[in-house]
This record gives sequence, C-alpha cells and structure tokens, in this order.
Amino acid sequence: MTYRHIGKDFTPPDIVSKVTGKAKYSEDFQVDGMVYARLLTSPMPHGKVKNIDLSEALAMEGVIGVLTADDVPPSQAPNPAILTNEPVYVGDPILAIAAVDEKTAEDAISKVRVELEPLPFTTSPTDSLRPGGPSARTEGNVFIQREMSQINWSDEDLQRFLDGKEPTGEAPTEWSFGDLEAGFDNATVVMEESFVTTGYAHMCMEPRSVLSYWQNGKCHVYGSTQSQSFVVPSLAEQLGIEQKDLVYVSEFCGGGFGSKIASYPVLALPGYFSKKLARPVMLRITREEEFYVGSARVGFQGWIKAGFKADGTVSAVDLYIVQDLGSQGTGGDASSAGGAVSILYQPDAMRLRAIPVLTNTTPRGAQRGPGQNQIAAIFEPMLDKAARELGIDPLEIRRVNAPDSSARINANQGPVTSAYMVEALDKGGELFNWKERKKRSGQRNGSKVTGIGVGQGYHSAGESGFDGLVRITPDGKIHLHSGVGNLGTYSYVSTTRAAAEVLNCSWENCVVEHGNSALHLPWSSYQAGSNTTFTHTRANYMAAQDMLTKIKEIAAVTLGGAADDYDVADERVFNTGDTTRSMSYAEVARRSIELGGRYSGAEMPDDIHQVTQRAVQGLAGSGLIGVAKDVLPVRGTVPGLAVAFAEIELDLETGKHEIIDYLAVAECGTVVHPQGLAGQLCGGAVWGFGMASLERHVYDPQNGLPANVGYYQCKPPTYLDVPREIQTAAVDIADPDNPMGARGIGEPAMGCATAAVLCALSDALGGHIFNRTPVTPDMIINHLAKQPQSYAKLAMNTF
Amino acid sequence: MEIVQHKNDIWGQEVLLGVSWDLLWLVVVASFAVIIVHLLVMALRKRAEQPATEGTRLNRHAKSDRIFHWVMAISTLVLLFTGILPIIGVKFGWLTIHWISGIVLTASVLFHIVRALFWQDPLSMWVAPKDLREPFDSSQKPGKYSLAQKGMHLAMTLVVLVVIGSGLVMLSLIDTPFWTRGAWLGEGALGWVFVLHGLSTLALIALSALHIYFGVRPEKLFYTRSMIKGWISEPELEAHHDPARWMPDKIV
Amino acid sequence: MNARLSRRRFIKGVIASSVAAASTSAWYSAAQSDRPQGSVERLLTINVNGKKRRVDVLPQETLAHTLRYKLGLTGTKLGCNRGECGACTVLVDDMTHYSCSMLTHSVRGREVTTVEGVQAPNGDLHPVQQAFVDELGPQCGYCTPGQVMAAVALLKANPKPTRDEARIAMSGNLCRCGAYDHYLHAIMRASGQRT
Amino acid sequence: MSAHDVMPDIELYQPITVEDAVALAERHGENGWLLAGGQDTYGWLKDRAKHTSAMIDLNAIDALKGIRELAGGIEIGALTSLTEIQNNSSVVAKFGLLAEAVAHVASPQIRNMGTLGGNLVQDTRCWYYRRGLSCYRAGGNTCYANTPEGMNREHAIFGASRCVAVTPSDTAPALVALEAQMVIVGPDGERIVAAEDFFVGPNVDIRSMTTLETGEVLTAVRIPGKWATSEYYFEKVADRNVWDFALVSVAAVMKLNGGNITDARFACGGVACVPQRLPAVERAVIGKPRNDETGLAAGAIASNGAVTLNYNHFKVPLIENLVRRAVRG
Repeated sequence: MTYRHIGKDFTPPDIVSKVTGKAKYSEDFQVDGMVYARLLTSPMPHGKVKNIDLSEALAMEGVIGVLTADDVPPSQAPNPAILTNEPVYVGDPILAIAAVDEKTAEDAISKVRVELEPLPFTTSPTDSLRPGGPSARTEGNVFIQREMSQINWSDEDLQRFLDGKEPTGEAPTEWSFGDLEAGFDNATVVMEESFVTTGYAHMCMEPRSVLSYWQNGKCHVYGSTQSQSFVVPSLAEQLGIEQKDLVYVSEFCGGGFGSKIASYPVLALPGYFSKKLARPVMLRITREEEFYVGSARVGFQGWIKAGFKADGTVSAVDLYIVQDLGSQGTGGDASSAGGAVSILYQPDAMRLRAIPVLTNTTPRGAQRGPGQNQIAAIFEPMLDKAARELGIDPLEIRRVNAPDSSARINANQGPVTSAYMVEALDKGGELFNWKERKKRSGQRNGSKVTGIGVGQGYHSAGESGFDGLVRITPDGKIHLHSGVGNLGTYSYVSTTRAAAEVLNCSWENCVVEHGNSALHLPWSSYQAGSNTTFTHTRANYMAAQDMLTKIKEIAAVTLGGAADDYDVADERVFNTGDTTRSMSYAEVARRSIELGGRYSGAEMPDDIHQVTQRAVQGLAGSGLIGVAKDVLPVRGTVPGLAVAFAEIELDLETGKHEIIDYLAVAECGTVVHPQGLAGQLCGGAVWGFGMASLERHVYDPQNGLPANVGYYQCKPPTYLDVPREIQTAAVDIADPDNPMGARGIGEPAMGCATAAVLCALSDALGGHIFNRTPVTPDMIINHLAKQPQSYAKLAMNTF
Repeated sequence: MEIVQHKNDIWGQEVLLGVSWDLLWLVVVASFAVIIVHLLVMALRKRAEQPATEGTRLNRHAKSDRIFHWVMAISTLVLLFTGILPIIGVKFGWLTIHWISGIVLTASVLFHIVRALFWQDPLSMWVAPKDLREPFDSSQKPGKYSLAQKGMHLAMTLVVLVVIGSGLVMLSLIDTPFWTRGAWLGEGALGWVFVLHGLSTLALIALSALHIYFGVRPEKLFYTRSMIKGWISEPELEAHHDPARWMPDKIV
Repeated sequence: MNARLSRRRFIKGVIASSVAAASTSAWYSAAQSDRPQGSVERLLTINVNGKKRRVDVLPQETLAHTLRYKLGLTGTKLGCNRGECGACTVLVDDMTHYSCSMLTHSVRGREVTTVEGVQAPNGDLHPVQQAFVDELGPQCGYCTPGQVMAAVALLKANPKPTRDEARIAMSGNLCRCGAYDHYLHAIMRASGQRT
Repeated sequence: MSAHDVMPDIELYQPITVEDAVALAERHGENGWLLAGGQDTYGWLKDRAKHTSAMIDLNAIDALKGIRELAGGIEIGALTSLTEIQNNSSVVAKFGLLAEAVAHVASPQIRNMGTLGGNLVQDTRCWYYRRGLSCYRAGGNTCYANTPEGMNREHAIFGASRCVAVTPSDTAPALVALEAQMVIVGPDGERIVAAEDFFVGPNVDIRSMTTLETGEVLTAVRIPGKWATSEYYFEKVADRNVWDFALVSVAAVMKLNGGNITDARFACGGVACVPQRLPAVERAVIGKPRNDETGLAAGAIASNGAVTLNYNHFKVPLIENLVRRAVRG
C-alpha cells in the first residue's frame, strides 16, 4: 500500500530546537523566587534513622527549609519512598534542604547530623536466600503477588543452584505448557547451563531534575518522563491531588529507557517541598544521584535446560531465574524472559520458575527489553552451542525455530498478530552475506581471530484501548494532539501521521500539540514496551476516522447530500459526484463551532479516559474535534522482532574485540518512519553492545557501597566502542491488526545486538560461552590463559 | 589540643583514627623539659665524688643479658625512628623495616620474659614497698636495681607490652611474605588499636629519652658501661648498692 | 602577604570600573565574602558568542554554570558535571572544552562559543545543525548541543574529515540513545561527503 | 556521603610567574591547591572528597607552556596541553611513544584542556579512595580495596604496600621509558628528578603519588635525546576506548643494531602505584632479535613478582601478552 505520510521521512517539529539548544529540559526552566534543593542520601545500605540534628544546618544564612520523610506520605514496601527514615540502599534519599543557592544547600547538607542504626543488608540474592541470610528490607526479602514476604532456601537447595544443578529451591512464580519430560525425551541434544546477567543502571543523559510550584491551587511540575499523559494519574496520586489540579510539563525528556515510564518519587518531591515553603523549588539531580534514584535493570542468576531435536528445533525448555530486584522492583523480567523464549524458539514444552529477591542496591525497574534482552544474551549463544553439536548452521537453527504468524506465545500459548521471522533472517542473511562471511569464522589474523554471530530479539510491541484526539481550527490548521511523551523516538509525532494520512492533509498544515498537559492532550499509553507505534497509530487513526466522519457529515449538512457522498483531498471535503460542492477544512472547522455538540467538543464519547475528557472540555468550541478510543480488534500479542548480524575481531592477547560489521533487520510490520526506525535499530545496537561487554553494576558485598556511580565507571559505549557504521534494514510486511500495518521495535533492537555480539565472541573462541553479561576483557584473558575466573559461581556482583 | 583523631568509617559514622600527632611535640618538649630541669638541679647540687672504677671488677650483667638489652634497645630505636620519621615528613620505605624490627623486639621481649621469670630472679626487678623509702632515706641503698631503675623497667614493660600487643594486631592487618592481610577487626576497634599503639609510642619516646639521658649522665655512666662490658667496680658497688642485698660475683 | 606579590603581577588584563551585574544564580548567590588580597576580581568581562558580557563570577564557578544560570544560555547541558559525557561541550578559541570542567575565570580574553552562537546572523542553521536535522541525528536531544559543538569544531579544523577522523574527534561526547551513526552521517553530510 | 556536586567557596589566584606561584603555594601550604587543566581537580572538589581554601591556577604562566628543542631532546612545559603535545611535529618525529600515549588519554576535550603536568600528578582512581573514604591514602588507617571481598579488579599487582592503588596516567609510563627528567621549582629553587624517581609507591609515601612537596611546582618535563627516533611500542588496554583508565598499559623503547636489540626500556601502567619498570625484561631482550620468540620469552618473565588480589589476576597474563607484543612490534 502506498501512503502519503507513513513510511516517509519528515522533520519532527522539535528537532530544530534540539540542535539549536532552545529545547527546554526540566532543569532549563527558571521561575521567580525559585529556591534550590539538594538531597541528603543514605551512606549505608540499610539502616534506621534514629535522630536527625538539623540545628546547625537550618541556622545557616540562606537556608530556606527542610523536607523530611515525615513531610511526605510513606511508601508501601518495596516501592521507593520520596524520602525515607529506613534507607534501603546507599544513596536512598533521607531528606532535602532548600536554600537560596545550591552551594548553600550543599553546605547545609554537610552540617546535618543523621544518626543511623545499621540494619542487616545484602547485595546478592543468593546471599539473602541462604538459611538465616540477611533480608534487604525489614518486611522481607521477596516481593510476590504485590506483597512482601520472606523466603529462605535450605543449604542444600542453595548449593544445588550454585553448583549448576537443577534448582529445587522455592520459586513462587511458575508457569508451564506442554509435556516437559516428553520434550527432553525427544531431544537429541540437551544443554544445561547456569547463567548470570548483571542489572546495570540506565544512566540517561539527562539527570531527572524537577521544578515545581503552586499557582491558583494547581501544582505545576516540570519533569523528565518518557510518557506525558500517562504520568498524570500516577503523579497526581503521589502528590495527593486531583488530576485536574496538576499541570505537567515534559516537552523534552533526555532519555528514559524504561526508567521514567510513569511518575517516580523524586518527581513528586519538589511538589511537596514547594507547598511547604510556598516557593518554587528546583531539585537538580546530579549524575551520582541519577545512579541512585535513576533505576537499573533487574539482574538474573539462573539455570536453563533446553532440548534440541536432530533438526535443531527446540523441544523443551526449563528455565529457572533468581531475580535481583535491588531495593525495589516488580520482577516482571523473569516472566518476560520466559515469554521471549516461548515465541522466539517455539518450544513444544516449557516451564518457567522464578523468584524475585530484594537486595540493598539501587532500585530496579524496566530497562529496554526487561527480561527479553537478558535471556537473549543467554539463550542465543546456547543455541549456537547446540547448533555446533548438531552440526547445524547458526542461521539455520534460528530459521527452523523462527516464529511465523501461526506462532504461539507465553504460558497460555496465545496467538500473535503476525510474525515474519524467517523473512527477517533470510533478508539479513542475504544482506550480510552470511554464507560467505561464515567461512571467515575462526580465521586468524595475527593475534586476532574473527567471530561471526547472529542474534534475535523480541518484545511485545503494542497495546490498545487508548485515545486519539485531533482538531481542526478555523484557520485550517490540523492540530494533532499527542499525549505521547517525547522520549527521543519521535513516536509522539510519527504516530500522529496516521491521522494526517486518514485526513489526507499536507504535513505543513499540521500542528502537533504535545509535552504539556495544559495543551489538552489525550490519554495515552505508557511510552515504553516498544508499544507506542502500534498503539498510537491506532488511536490516532481512530480519532482521525471520527473526524473524517464528522467532516463528511458537516459537508452533507452544509452542502446537501449524504455524508457518504463526500471524500477529502487537499484539505478539502468534496462531493464525489460534483467536486464543485466542496468546503475547505477551515470552513468545516468554522461550521463545526456553529453546529456544536459532538462536532465542537461540547459532547464527547463516553468511553474515553477522563484525561481525554478534560482535554476535550478544554478544547470545546475551538474547532472541529475528532476524538475516539481505540476499540479496534487485536487478535493476539503484538510481536516486535529483530535480527542482528555481527562480525567481530577478537584480540586473543588483550581480550578486546572490535565490531567490524553490524547489521540489524527489523520485523516490525510496516515502516512508519524510516529514519526513526534506523535510529532505534542503531540505538538499540549501542545498548546491546554495552550490555554484552561493557556495562556493569558493582557493589562491595562487605559494606554495600556501589563502585560505579559515574559514567566512566558504568562504561556506556562511546563512539569508539561501536562499529564504524551500522547497517539497518526492515522486513516491512504489514501487520493485519494495525491500520497502518505497524508494530513497535525499540527493545528487540537491543536484544538482537547483545546476542549477536556474544554469539560472535563465542564463535571467535571456538564455541566457548560465558553464560553471563557483560563479558569483559579480563574474563576472556582468564579463559584463554586457562586461569580460573575471578568471580565466584553465579556471582552477579562482578566487574 | 586533641588527644585522638577521628575519621568517618565506610558508612560515614565517626570512629577513632588514632592519636593526634600534635602530642608528639608535646612529648618531645616535655621530655626535654624534664631533662633540662634535671640538668639544672644537678648542676646546682654539689657534685658527689665519683667512686673509683679501679678495684675488683664485679659482674653486673651477664653477656646474654647485655646482648638482649642492646637488641631490644636497637630494635626499639629503629621502631621509633621508622615509625616517627614518616609522620614528621621524612619519606622512605619504612614499613618493612618497622615490622621486622617489631618482630625482633617481640621475640627479644618474649625471650627476656621467659628467661627472667624462670631462670633469673624476677623479684630483683620488682618494686617492693620498702624500696619506696629509697629516695628519702640516704642510708637505704638498693640491691641490684635502684628504685629508679625498677620504675623505668616497670614503665618500659607496660609500654612495650602495649606497643607490641597493638603492633601485632596491626601486623596481622598488613601483607607480609608470610601471610596476606586479615580483615578481622572492625573500623571502630581498629581505631582503638591505633590509639593504643600511638599512646604507647609516645610514652616510649619519653621513656627512651629519659633512659638515654640517665644512661649518659656522668654519675650513672658506669651502669651504661656495665651494660656494655658487664662489670662494675667494687667502689661503685659500695657507693650505690647495699652489698648485703646484692653481692655480685667477682670477675676472675 | 608577600611584598613581591602585587596584584598587578597576578592578573593579566585590566579590570575596569566596578559595575554591578546580576549575581544571584542557581548554584551560588552574590552574598559572598570579599575577595582576599591577591585573589581574582569577581567582576569579569567574557566574550561569549561574539558579545562581551559582564558577569559577577565566583572564583570556583565553572563556565557551564556561568553560561547556564547567569547568561541564560541553557543550550549547554549538564549531563554529569564531571567531564565524562560531553553534553556541556563549548568552544573556547575554537577548541572543544567541557564547560563543566573549567573555571569561568580561565576564559578571560578568550572567545567562547556555545550552541546558541553557531547559527548564522539571519537565523539560518549552521550546516552542522542542518545536517543533524536532515539525518535525524538527535534522539532524546540532551547530548545534541555538545555533539553540535564538537562537530562544528571538527569541521573548522578539518573541513573534510574521514569517518574515522570524525569518530575520534567526536569521541568525547557520549550519547546514551546511541545515535552515533546518525551524528556521523550528519558530519559526512555537512562536510559535503554524503547526500 | 551525599552526592555533592558544587564546589564550596574557594579563593582563586592566577599568578603569571612561577616565582609567584611558588610563593603562593608556600604561603597556603597544605590548604593550597595547584591547578593545571583541572580535569582531576574539579571532581575532587565538587565531590567534596578533598578540600582546599585556595586554588592557585597556573594557566596564566606562559613560562610553563610550550615545547622547546633541547640538545637532541625536548623540553615540554608542564602546562602544555595534551593536544598540543599530540600534534607537535617534533614530539611526533622524535618521541612517537609519547605522542601515542598522549593520544590515548581520556577524551579529545580532556586532551584539549588537560596538561602534561596534570596528567602526571593526577591522583589514583581507586574507587574507594575516590568516594572520599578514610583509607590509608586519605590519611586513614585501613585499605578497603584489599579486603577478602574487596572489588579490586583495577588494582595493583606490583609494589602494593597497604595501599593497592595504581597509577592512572598514560603519559607517565612513556616518560619513564624515555628517561625523562622532571623539573621542579620550589621555595628553595629548582631540582631535577628522574621520571622514575618522581613517582613514589605507598611503601614510601602512602599519601602522595609523586615526590612533589607542598610548595613545589612541576614546571617542565625534559626528554633527553637518548631515545629520540628509537623504535617504540605503546598499548593501553582499557574496557572502553574513550574516557577510561588502563587496566594495563605498556610503553617501551628499543634500540636496534643489525636486527638485534641493543638497549631497551619498558614501563607499564595500571599494575602498580608507579609506572612499573621491567628491568628483567630489559635484560632479557638485549642482544636478541626483535621478534615473537624474544617477545614470548620476555613476556613470560614480565609478571615475575606479581601479587594478585581477588579480581585482578587477569593482569598477569595481560602484562605478559602486552610485553610480548611490545617486543614483537
């Protein structure tokens, strides 16, 4: 199908301000009377505040006031608190001080005497699970079905797990399908591996600074979130106010990657502080604080057993995961990992068992492909190992297992909307010249050896049921109201192009309204889970369809005939039988105001969200309103799929590798925004490289101190740690459940890269797999020198 | 002036770090002051006639005791210098010399204790109540050791035992060719160990200064000679000791 | 104070008569104790984007701070405030510098260029900026001003860099979104090597 | 231990002569802080992990800048930027080892701002120490890194003495290999120290990584002509290729005659508190051809005497491999 806007590049309305520096992020705002807050954070991994002596601090000139845990609502464990009297990790905020400037606030912070009583702490899930092991919180050590509880294994259970034997310890999460035993019986090769993936910090470029003030009973918050409308209910709840009393501005968000999906504690802090002080409060978050409060990936310690038939098809998978939730986390990663395995390899039978354990490390949350990408890093190299044993080409073993549109997913073995993984593998194989390149595998060039790898990534990539809102004003402008957050994918705008497509209008006449709840934005999904493209092309399509119907109705009412007699083009509605009977969109908008009712927004559908209702109320009478909830059918899980190919050169003397070539192929339905898709594939790749071999989360287990609070210790990839150039491609087959044929892609774009690099490393090492992330030069050197590795069995806390 | 220094432990809580080295200057100044006062007092006093060094030579210190004394003395001085010089800014690789000297001192002290307790007369060094009359009663002369010597020995014993005890704890916390450092002591307790080591070091500086000063005073020089050569003369014995309480063997 | 150390010998340049300048800003306010003898003068004229700006600058104040909070040039971003990300990159005499990691007092007599100063006087985007737009360089955009400045400096020094030269020149600018490829495409485009 | 980010009040002095700088440094003593490029300084002060009441900014002293030819060798002012050194034709032509080492420092911006002197006297990157903990190096009475479960992958395998920190400098091993001399001016005048003696280990001074005393200024680095245009090898292995410190680096210069090595000097970074000379390796390669066989033999003895910690035993094969590569060329 040929489109006017979909599949075409365009200039997003915010990009010029990004290159000129005019884009305003939360910390760029200044308001009169603003005071500056700084945090006092916990020096110990777990403790109880016995006493706080503020006398010296508050007596300092320029100090305005203090906000303590007693001034904010308590949180329900294990949710992080805005401020706490029982810090559960080094860096947990205890109190905030505001002053006329930051220096004074910091000077005051160092004058505060906090008396803390140390409590037992742990930095390792398995340490917490041992009999009598320390619990990260006084309420318990595991978080199951939204409740804290306590689980300790027996010594024998723990030892079995650490020894890589089939785990027997209690695992509260369990699901399965198929006959596992039969699956393993049918297998020609059965692999059994223990694994570890490090949960590392998001470290978004923009630290999550927040400005808040109160005006006319409303709380204004300037924050940094991935989502826009989706944040409003959670932030209002955190602030203890009604949604209508919140003005939320997040026009720009300097990176989120899962860490800024909905509201988070420090987003609400200045609201409380500003109310207490009756002055605007700016809370600048530093890089180190961003490490503390900015979330990290859930870490895995696990065991996996997989059976492969002679042709390479996966017959059975038994997966067991101990999750490191840090001091907070929901622990959905394990189940997501299981889901990813279930779709990517289509096993006949599968079981997932998991236990989410809290540790006294930074809070964890979603991070780009939470669960799916950890398991991609583990399963894909294992798949290669099986292929090696079976004498099958790595690309071929993926082809024989690849999901198509009849694929089944998750515990319930539900359907997918569509899937074309074979096409993705074949396209990539051809573009990458896999067959020829594979011959170079293991080739030596001095101290360097070539490794070739292919990896796959998956994430569910679409939701439904959200709202779209479009408006034509009497000046003829088409206002595309986007409640989608501006997290850097440009989906806030690219999804609105579905509406422009329906309305068959020129892009130049469109105005995208976004980034500020005062601009009347509709209810939106969260900008995470790779879902926005699928979800909001639908919602915008629906709103535009509503508008199209109304345009035709207005034309019929005004010019005579039936609505069905009319069509639109060039921002005009015209009678298909007599094209001289036509109205411009501007005229339609003016007419809609006269007509009122559902045309002008005076009336609205019942099924739209209250956020959208308020938006429509705010817009009523300003033009023609198109608004609708997405009620289009969805026949199953919406898969976002990606395949990556990597050629690396590993230096056997230094343990360092260079990625010579990299290709990513997206299988995400119709391409909506080619440059944006390439951006996601490249960005995902860079994240994938980081996870595969660089990024870390290091704690001293003896005292709970984090080693990597800054960028140079966290080691996100730089220009020189990624390939010279990245190639991207897309399968570009429409998904039937999206009116534009599109699905999401952001997260699988990372998992496939992690997997491809780790597979290439394994290939270069003749098939050795490390079963962990990251794989760093020291591990490779130790392996090659036939030395033991320095980390203990299943230790997560390594460099 | 602070007596001890504090630091923040790994969790930012205040713990002891060690003695305040400002005390070092206090101790040095105080020791010199004592010495100067003593010098002045002695200069004003009428100089007593020195007993003759001729005559029968009497055995005061056996060769083995003398060797041990000087081994202890040298190791203590080495320990003091290697310990103190870096603190006052003289930089060199002191630690290895320091702990090896510490082991030498410890071994000597242990040997001395065992030998003195089981093979010698420990009571000859013990301060008995009647000894306390010694300074006030010129007629009462000591046996082998004067009250001053006994007092010095007792003080040295206490201080050296503390310095050795704390030093051994510290030794267990550094790497040597024989073991890798332990981590069995919490930071609070470690601070106490450093305080004890520091205080005993300061006391040792003062005691050593006095000991050396008295060792080189003209009227006491014969003791030093006896610690080098082993003997005192009969007139010296008669002038300073009560032969009834201590009659050493003649050297043949 | 040492008699040899007259202030005139300390300080290069002439300090003009005192003019009160706006001096309260985010991190530091004006109410500071007086300058001790020999220390730098607080009132400073700095050359930013071709304009002379008079500012009251504390001795320990970083250039990023002065730019952002005293001159309102918030295009210069603080990603780490430790010289580990490059978001605060500005040009000082056409060389890239981390403005978070230099004192404002060190740019006296030097030319500072920020992202606000690279557009043409008529408002046209700088070729680097235009290429960043055309290649959809920025994702979240937070590192972008720093990337723009590093690219501008590179093309000033080397109008036709190879992709490898560009990678090295840009390597002091982190991008967490991983938009490196698109930025490099943009540099190739701005230097006329990619269409 | 909150995450401080703003420097407290500090006075700033900008002297224009070395004498003034020395006088100021002497006057402020322990409370003074000499400021070169500042790329190490500001982090310490913003973190409030170290304190100073007076920064003495050396950047206005022209005499400390620039690269001058010496008989056969060169003299580099301590305040010369790393970028200038990297691009200096004389350095590139005569002392490629230094040019290459400089090119591996941190990031382009840091090389633009950072100076040779600052790179040489920068403090160690031990993460415990950098957190502002009261360890031995910070005047405390313990080491947190060398503990039974201490995270010490980046720490020393040679020369540890209570403290196990390593030198973070990329230029220091190169200058030790080149037999550079450090020109130091203090209240008592000038003294010249061999690069090798300029750096001190924790056994000698656990608080400072150099012999610089309070009140002294490193004014220049002189590189004698001895190794000019010699064969050289530099390699730095770090996790990242930008903004990272060496896990192990090797800097080597060699003289060849008739295919055989007649003289050689090796220094390694990232393995000890000081640039680690490898005299045994130097002895072993002299008289041998510069090939892989010699390299393998030399590499095998490069790690002699190494003492490893919990997480850093990979540095043993790594230093062996790097020395092998250095010899092999």
